Amino acid sequence: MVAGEHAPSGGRNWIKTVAYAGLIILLFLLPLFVDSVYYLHTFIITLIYTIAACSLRTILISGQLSIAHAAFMGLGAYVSSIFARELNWTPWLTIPLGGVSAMVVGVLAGYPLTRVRAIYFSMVSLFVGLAIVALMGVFQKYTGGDIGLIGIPPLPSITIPGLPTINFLSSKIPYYYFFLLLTVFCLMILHSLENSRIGMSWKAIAQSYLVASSVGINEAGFRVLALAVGCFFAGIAGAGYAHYNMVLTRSSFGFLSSVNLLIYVLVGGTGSFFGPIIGTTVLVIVPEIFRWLKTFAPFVFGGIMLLVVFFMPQGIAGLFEQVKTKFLHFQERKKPRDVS
Amino acid sequence: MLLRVKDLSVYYGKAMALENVSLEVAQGAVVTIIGANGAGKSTILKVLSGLWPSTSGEVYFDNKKIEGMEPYEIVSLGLVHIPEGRRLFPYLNVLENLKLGASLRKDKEGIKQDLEGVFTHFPILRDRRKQKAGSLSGGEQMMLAIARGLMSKPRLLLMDEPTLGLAPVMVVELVSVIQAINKTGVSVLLVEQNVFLALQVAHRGYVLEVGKVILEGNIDQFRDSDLVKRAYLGE
Amino acid sequence: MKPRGIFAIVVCLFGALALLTQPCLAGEPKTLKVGGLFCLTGFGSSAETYIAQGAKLSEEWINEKGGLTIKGEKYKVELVMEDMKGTADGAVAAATKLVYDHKVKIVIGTVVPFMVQAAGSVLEPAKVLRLVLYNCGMPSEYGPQTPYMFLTYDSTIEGMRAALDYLKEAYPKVKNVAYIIPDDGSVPYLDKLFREKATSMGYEVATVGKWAMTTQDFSPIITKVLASKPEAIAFANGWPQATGSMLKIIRDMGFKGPVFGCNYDDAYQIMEIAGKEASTDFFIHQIDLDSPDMTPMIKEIKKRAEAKYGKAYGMHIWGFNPLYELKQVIEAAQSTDSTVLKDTWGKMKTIDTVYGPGRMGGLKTYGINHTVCAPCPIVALMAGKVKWVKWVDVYSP
Amino acid sequence: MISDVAAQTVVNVLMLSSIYILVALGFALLLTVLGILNFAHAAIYMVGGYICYQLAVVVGINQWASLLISMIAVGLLGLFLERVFFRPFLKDMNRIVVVTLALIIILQATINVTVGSYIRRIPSFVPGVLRFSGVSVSGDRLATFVIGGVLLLAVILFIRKTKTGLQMLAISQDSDGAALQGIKTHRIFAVTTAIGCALAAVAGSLMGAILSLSPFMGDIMLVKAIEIVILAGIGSIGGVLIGGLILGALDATLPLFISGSATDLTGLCIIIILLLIRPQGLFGREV
Repeated sequence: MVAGEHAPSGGRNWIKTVAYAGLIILLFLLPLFVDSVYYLHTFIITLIYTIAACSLRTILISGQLSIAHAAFMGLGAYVSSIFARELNWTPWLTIPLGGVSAMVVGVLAGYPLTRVRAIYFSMVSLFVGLAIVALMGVFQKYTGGDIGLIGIPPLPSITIPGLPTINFLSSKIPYYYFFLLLTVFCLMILHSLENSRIGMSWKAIAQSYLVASSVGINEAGFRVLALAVGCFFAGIAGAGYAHYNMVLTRSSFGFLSSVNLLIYVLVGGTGSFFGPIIGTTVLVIVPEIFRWLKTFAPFVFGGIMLLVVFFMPQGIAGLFEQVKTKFLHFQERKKPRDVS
Repeated sequence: MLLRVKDLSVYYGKAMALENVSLEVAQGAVVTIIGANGAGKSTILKVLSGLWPSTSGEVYFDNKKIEGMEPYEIVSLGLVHIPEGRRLFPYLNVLENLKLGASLRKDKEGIKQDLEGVFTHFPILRDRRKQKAGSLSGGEQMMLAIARGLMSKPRLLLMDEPTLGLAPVMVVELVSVIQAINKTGVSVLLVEQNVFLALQVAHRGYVLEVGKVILEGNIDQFRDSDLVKRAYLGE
Repeated sequence: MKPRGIFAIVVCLFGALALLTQPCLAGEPKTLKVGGLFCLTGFGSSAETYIAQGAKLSEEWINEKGGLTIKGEKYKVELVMEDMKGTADGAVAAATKLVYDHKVKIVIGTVVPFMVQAAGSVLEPAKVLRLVLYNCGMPSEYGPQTPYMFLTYDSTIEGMRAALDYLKEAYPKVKNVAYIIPDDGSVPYLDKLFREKATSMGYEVATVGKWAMTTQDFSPIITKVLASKPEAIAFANGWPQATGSMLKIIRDMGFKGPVFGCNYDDAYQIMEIAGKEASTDFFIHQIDLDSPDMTPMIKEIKKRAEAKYGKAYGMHIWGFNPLYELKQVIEAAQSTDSTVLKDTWGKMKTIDTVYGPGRMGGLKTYGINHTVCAPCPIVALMAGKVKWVKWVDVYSP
Repeated sequence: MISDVAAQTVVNVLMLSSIYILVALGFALLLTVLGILNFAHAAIYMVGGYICYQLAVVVGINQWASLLISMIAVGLLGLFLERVFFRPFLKDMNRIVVVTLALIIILQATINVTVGSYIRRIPSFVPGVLRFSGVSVSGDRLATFVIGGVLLLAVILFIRKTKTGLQMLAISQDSDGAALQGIKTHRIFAVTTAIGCALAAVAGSLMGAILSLSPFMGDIMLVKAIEIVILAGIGSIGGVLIGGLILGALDATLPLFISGSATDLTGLCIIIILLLIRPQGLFGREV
């Protein structure tokens, strides 16, 4: 439940910077190697869920295991598409609006939710998520109910003087870059938040809310703040998804979807900022590779989960830490049993 | 020797909790481990009772290697641990708590007798036997915790900070309780921050500091030790 | 932070993917790839697994008959199926895979209405000919904005019309009908059409019972519907779990009148779920594989299904039908281009279906004449037995 | 007329509540004693239903006997699950969440691949319908009502009156403290999981007769079970009765007044409000 603490960064900062830059450049060059629209689609979905999973982890590091995150994603998606569809607002405006509305609902739900902690928080959040999805069913006139909402406008084309017009309908490559930029942007904010004073307060609350309160951290305020930030980015991810997918169904945001996001985070590892990124990448892309297994395909997904649980106690991201510890401190092969 | 601990080390991940701790408890003795908060006193007891694994070292109880055994196996040998904070079952009544102390025993008659014995020892528990353990006062809870430990027919009783949260008048009573228990032939390993109590009841002592034994000896030596005086008696 | 290891893995992963995503080799020149979109796992898989089997049978049937002849050249049909995993996301992914990875221009499938829309969002812009098996009658699902979508067989609206026609004939005394419908967003459209048709036939609509998609126990909704004292009850849509459970509860609560299901559903499955006791005076849009009144094609499919899968189901026939129709369209158009096929099919007046001769219609009902209206079979559950009733001719203008 | 509807609704509430209680009972037991949210409960429930179906319909042995065998078989499965999948991770909530979710996926896929996704139903355990003055109850529902009540009572008595039960309670309150009393915690965990899974199997078999069987039948029931257990309060087995009655009452009466999706929303809002007033649930011990 408690997200791990940050290991102090050593003097290898330049390596880190180079590696970050390299990775991002690689991701930018990816469409040159991939000419399958289908794989590009998979990458785009991965990027969208990466934003959602990372924002879920932001809530998680404040000690709140939310099982409503997909619902907030859906909220952003529906708000953005309804405004774009019914009022003809431009998606450039409705996507942030989707994020803001998810944030507002997150805050509204968050204040009463600060009354409950740990597993009770998870459970009430589960019901909040279900209620949001039920709400989408009630306003069928705007959301299309279970059948779904279509006719969501795509992102409008961008004209930059001197360059050819970027038309989002022409291929998936503009979308890929849009989501890559969006992901990098969102993750940078989330990352700096986590390493700021606010992030430290979140982690302190997660460790012990009593201790945190005793040193003057406003527990309720920070918890709501974590929810607000997490829901905002979930809303952004959802809204982006809506304008990419151009069709929405409320069943995409239900209990099982929220649980899926949670799986991405937990399998990736909650201890590291990279956990959800790795988890989402592995759990979205690997099952797609094994699509040909048809009815046997779920075994791949379940298998990865079990593999991680049995061999990587801290998630996939924790594996690196584990390996490092093994090499550096091989004298302590016997780890103490975990006792809370 | 009833209990022999040899070169016990415990690590949590990279952090050291105990390093090469050796100690002994003789049959019938009251031995105390004193040390500041976080010195690793509780860790020793947790390793002894099987709650925590050790990183290295050996533990012999009655010449049997108990390291790596399950907690219930250790209890069945007669090594009983009364944990820090008592760890009663707050939503069960006193009688049920006591019965749970005898979980491993099959002799119904013996249990009945011991229950009577415990009640004569601690008459207050008889009056409260239908009351939830969580609703007892601190002193009563301590009584119950000790009584529950006695129900397991211990040969060695490990007591972790029994004075924690007790009124001073109860601390005095605790001394006589421990002495009375010891008189019935039960050895006691007492972990304490309250050095006054420890010095009053123990025959032998160890001083633990940051995971290492820095002093050991008979309790008389302790009373005279400058180190103990300075560090724990504030003289 | 432990960046190096992570980066190494991510880089390797993306590298491996880049290799994997090299374009697939084009298939043999004389193969026509047809995509199949079905839920093989997750929601909807209970029916669609068998529909997919039926589609597979039709592929084999066409190839056995020598494939398709286009401008003197023989083509074999290859059915590439992708699993939609019971979610809208899965439907989009599967459709993308079919269109851009397998490069198909024709797709059979999607049955559950929300997947029709989700898959359509990929297939329509790519100008992929879509042979859909079912829809709810929502304008957003199917209409002028979906020019590449063809409804290959009678759907809810046709089933509803057939049911009411048959009700008039078999139970002339019935004056009012209650209507039970899943609250999935299609209510306003179906409700309007149902009321129009029912009132035009002189019926009174007693109540409309809407049930939430998460309903486990239908007793409350049935209690409510029965309180309005209807003489007959119709189910708009639903899947066997819901229809069977509702039928059982209706009979348990002592309702004796006729009950209708408007959607194409497996009567045997419904009987299994409702139980033999409750399975009486129930009518549904379905074929009876054992009846001698079946078309020769259905009898043939039954034989093939039994040979291949051990047992034949109504869903097999349903899944067989789209390719059967497609064969005629391709041979009429003498082309495999989806736009040519669409135009040719749009101009056809009649088309043969496995259920008998079909007519193209739907312009007035849906706004597009891409609906194949074929005879609508009605099967009854009577005293715990599946009983063949008759073919009802329906036509959606 | 209205009184008929009211009477029938009272019966509906009782029957639906007993269904919910039966499903939630094993879930509550595992949550109380092992302290884990066993998300796989509903998948185990589904497996129990399928085993009963295979025995009763495909093999063709007596239905009640198949129910019993299914109970035992799933109980044994529970022992296996506890040993392999739960025990190593009991103290780590993150990993137990992932394990139980992985189990759902694997169990569903296994049934989908082996038995197939064709919807089935176990024939009625108690055929026939009981009618009295405008109110009707099917035999199966009545049986569920009785069995659910008896099992709830049996579980409560077992916990309150037996030594094992007392030890379960002790573990649920302080598992380390219990271990120090010489309680064989792992054995109690194993017994609890076996009982919990056996209860799931009974529920699955009866639901297989009342509703239907499909590999995904547990998805909604899981949410219902969570709702009940949280309403009741973590650590309370007796509270399942009240939680089940509340949820049953909501689900069986709301559709009379509100139709369609709004039913879900209203029910959820009521539950959320109840939980915000009493976060620990109606009979829970702590927040």
